[in-house]
Amino acid sequence: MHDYSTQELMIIAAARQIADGERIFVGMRLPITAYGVARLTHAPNAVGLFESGVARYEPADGMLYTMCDGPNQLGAAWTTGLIQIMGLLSGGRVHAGFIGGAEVDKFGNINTSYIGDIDDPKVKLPGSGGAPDIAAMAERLVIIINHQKHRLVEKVDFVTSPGFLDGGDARTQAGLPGGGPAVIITDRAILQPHGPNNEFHLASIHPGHTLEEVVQNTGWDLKSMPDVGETPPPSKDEMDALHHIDKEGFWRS
Amino acid sequence: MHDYSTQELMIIAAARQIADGERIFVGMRLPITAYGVARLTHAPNAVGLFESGVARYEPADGMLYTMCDGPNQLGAAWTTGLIQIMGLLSGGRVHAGFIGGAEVDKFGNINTSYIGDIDDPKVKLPGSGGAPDIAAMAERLVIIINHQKHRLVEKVDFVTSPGFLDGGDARTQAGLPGGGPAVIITDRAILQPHGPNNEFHLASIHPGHTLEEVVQNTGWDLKSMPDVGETPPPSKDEMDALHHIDKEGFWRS
Amino acid sequence: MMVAESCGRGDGTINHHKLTSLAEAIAGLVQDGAKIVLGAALENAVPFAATHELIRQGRRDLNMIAPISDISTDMLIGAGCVAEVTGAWVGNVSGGMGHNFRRAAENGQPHPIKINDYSNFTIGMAFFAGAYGLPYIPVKTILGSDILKSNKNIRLDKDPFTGEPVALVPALKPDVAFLVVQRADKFGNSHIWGSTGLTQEASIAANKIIVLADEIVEPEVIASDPSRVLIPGFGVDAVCHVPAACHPAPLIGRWQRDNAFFHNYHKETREPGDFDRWCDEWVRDLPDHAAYRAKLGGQLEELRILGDAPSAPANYATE
Amino acid sequence: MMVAESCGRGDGTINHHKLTSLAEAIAGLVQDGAKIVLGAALENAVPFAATHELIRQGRRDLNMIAPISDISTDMLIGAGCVAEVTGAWVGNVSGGMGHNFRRAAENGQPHPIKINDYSNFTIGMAFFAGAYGLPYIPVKTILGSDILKSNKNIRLDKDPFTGEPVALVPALKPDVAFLVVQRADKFGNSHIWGSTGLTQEASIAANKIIVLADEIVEPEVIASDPSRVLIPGFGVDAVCHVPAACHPAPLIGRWQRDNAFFHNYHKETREPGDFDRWCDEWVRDLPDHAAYRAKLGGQLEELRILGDAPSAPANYATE
Repeated sequence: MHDYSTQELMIIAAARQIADGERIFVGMRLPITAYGVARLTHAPNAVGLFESGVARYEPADGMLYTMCDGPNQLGAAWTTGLIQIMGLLSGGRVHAGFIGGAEVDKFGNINTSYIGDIDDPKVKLPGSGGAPDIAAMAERLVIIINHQKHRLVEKVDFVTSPGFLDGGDARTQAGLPGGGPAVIITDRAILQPHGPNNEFHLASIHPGHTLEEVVQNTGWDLKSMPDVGETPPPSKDEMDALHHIDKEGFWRS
Repeated sequence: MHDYSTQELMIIAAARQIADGERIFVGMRLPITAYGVARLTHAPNAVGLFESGVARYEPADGMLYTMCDGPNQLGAAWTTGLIQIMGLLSGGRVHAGFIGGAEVDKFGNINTSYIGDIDDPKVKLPGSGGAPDIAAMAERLVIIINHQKHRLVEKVDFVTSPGFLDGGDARTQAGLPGGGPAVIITDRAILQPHGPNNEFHLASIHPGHTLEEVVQNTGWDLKSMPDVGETPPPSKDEMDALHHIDKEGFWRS
Repeated sequence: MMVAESCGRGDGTINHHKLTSLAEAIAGLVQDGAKIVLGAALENAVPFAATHELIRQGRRDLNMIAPISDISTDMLIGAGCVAEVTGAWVGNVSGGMGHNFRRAAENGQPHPIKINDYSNFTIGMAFFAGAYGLPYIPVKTILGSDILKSNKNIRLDKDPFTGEPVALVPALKPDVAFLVVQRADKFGNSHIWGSTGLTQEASIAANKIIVLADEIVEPEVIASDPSRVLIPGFGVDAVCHVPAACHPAPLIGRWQRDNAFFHNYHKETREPGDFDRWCDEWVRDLPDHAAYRAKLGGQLEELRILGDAPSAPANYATE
Repeated sequence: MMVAESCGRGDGTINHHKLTSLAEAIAGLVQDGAKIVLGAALENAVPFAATHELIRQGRRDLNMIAPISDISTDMLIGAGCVAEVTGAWVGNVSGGMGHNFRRAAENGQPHPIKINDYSNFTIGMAFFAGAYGLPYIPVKTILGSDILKSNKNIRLDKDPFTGEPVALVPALKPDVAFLVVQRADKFGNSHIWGSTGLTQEASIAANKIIVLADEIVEPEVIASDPSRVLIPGFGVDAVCHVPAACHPAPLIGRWQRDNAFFHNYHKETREPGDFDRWCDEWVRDLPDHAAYRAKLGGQLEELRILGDAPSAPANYATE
């Protein structure tokens, strides 16, 4: 076994997606922890955005259950309205956003709305929140999801948040600005779009996992990028930063 | 002579256009004084709106040169943005607005933009400010202007702020909500729209002025309403309220 | 806020106080079938006290409009009050899915609901248009999403300037907006701070506004800082003094989030019968919010914010 | 605020202070031909210090964008800096017409200007669209006005939902916005209070933001009240400490309006030669705003607000 958990590896992988000075739609839980790690390591000037109307320079000091909790507002850079914060996104001023979902497909389209038929759904999921806006407008999108065959699917039942739609230039044809999904981080691997069709390919496999296992747990015929390798394990600096934030070891198991 | 000035009579006539509980776009100078008189007499619950982003229950305590001056903001009901205040207008939530102009025509259209040709104007006036928005959207518009032949004209050179446009139902045809101009208060008389054509007619003549004089100083063939009479002079209560506001007698001469 | 049709003369409400009980405000201002905004700040300042009172008074066929409603909408669905849900997200931020929402959407239990999907930004634009008299707003942030298929109100069109695709989001005008504020005076003037989500736009777009004030203060307190006023007091129809009206959601500087309460709700409402028991215990069997606070007792007191982190003063002096 | 194109990695400006002189800020950030917002609060907080510096540095062919600019735009026109005026009103609120504006529009002196007419609400919508990534906004408030004839950018169209007439106002994106704030920290975080006109929308719509701070304070002061932040500090490109940058316009809680100065400007700029003399005396012959303040001397001190009318505190404590 490693001296880090799978979730810790995912957090570190997510943190690496944030560059210094960027404005990021952070969300809660795993991504906000990744944002904290990035701030403490390579991205001390990253700004965290929260769609309820909050922007922060420093991650909150205190446990957050939601982005609206007091610790996320005390000492914030800005507490304002949703339009002001999400408008930055609409105005093309946001570098990246993190989102999860119940299903993602091979073109990075995400479903958080309906499993089955819209008019008679098998499962009614909670809905979109601001994810479609983030997926449409951020320079790039980072998708976090557990690697299971029913979650990484050939085609989502409902495109809540657009990736590359039907692949190729379909996203541009639909009138969408923003670079689209740049990476899918799972508990087994990292996937990235590759080739003119913008289909997600295997980019790296987490230490301890195998190609066969990853392919078997993917709902489409997953192809590998030419240089597929092992996901770089967390560095000591990265793990120190994470442990500084996660003092109680919430992500350790 | 009377125990009130012409300007004082105009202020009182304007104050009578404000009903209790109404939300009014007030503007500066004569209209804001009229608003003060209305508040102190028959309209204690009128709310004054200022397009820079101010709403007030009480008129300012202190001399105002502009709506943005400190005394208009101290103790205000709301200091906010232009969109929030003018949006009330756009949303159909404003009862009346006061505006002036360089020219008004027989259908109550107002010009504060160009005298002469747009591309080679004889006089370039300062422009519209928020007057078009007020004229378009307020339930009714009160126009204040000096009664001179070159100011009350057959047809304005440029419709900055729409009245009844070409008359009849032209205003409605243009897609305009809001009731349009309800009254023109001049230093000689009061005019109101009358008949299906919505042309402004003489409604009352100020004490000391004559029909002949009013007609001669109007740039269109001014017709009289059936019941044209004398503008009611200020009451003692009205004058007391005005003198309470205008302690230095600015409007007395 | 009053609509154009009610812009009659002499409503004369400004100098008359609007303080009333929440029960009276809802009885007087909320009809069956109404379009309701029950908090638009997302996960803080949710007017749960009004959620309870709507259930107690048995309102039916409501259209609940909000970007994100946490468990407020789920409770109203379970209690049979809701015909339509208009918004971006319904669930339990702490616990996951909302069981009542799922039951209604998947099986029509306790009755079917119609869902009008929006994203957060597009419902923001719908409120903005409703507030400020714009017929619709053209947006790009919903392009490519199947929300354009599920919500027929949003229309795909071409930008007449460029020919590029745009989605036209029509104005939304709720009948009644409830909002929780930190402090208000008896005339409806109020102060709000912290993130506000769509509170301003949703309230101004609404026909009627009901303010739930954590504290009632003298008018001078509100007037000392007119830039902290989010919605104008002259548009407010009722002011209700309801401390901790937000519970279990937080209110900045006043109340912490009661995360355990959200978790318990999730566990205790898994089956329809479970929800009915929960709802009897926490809503129907209690006469009002004061009884709810009394039932919470020490659990609520532990959430009360006692610390002080004051804003730097702003000076409005004129000379 | 940075545009999408400048959204590169590693700009890393947040933890580096942005304090600079106004001369340096303008030299570095304002090009000839730029689209400039010089204050968007209407008649308060007008950044006259920046007006002067643009004249001193001899900027040319500017497009001045503002709802109402008082005499700021008139000065720039007289000094030959302006090619276009985009807005709703240009003049002298205290004195009447702006002589330079009239001369330029009527006789092409000192040179012709192009005028892009808007009403206050429509320019507000143009900034709103520019700020928040909307291609255009459909409005009704400009219907029937000949502004639809004089400004070809605004397009008359039909509401596709109802067939009713609407005017489509396209987004406006200025190159640089200047704004005056009561206090800022060295990173560009700031507090503004009192009415703000279109300050927020115009600044966020702009590519670059230059803040003129009446006072520089510790970051903790701004962070004590994040709801009083109007534009985010992370979007600000330069912070200049310029007390009374607004003179002769007022700044709430700081400076009264210098009405006599506006009147004198009106009298003393009646003829082109008059304006040149005025401009030499008050702008060109002075090295910077400190010299302008020194020249005003006691006249400025009389306008300084010494009283105290503080806002009631807001508490942001979390427990």
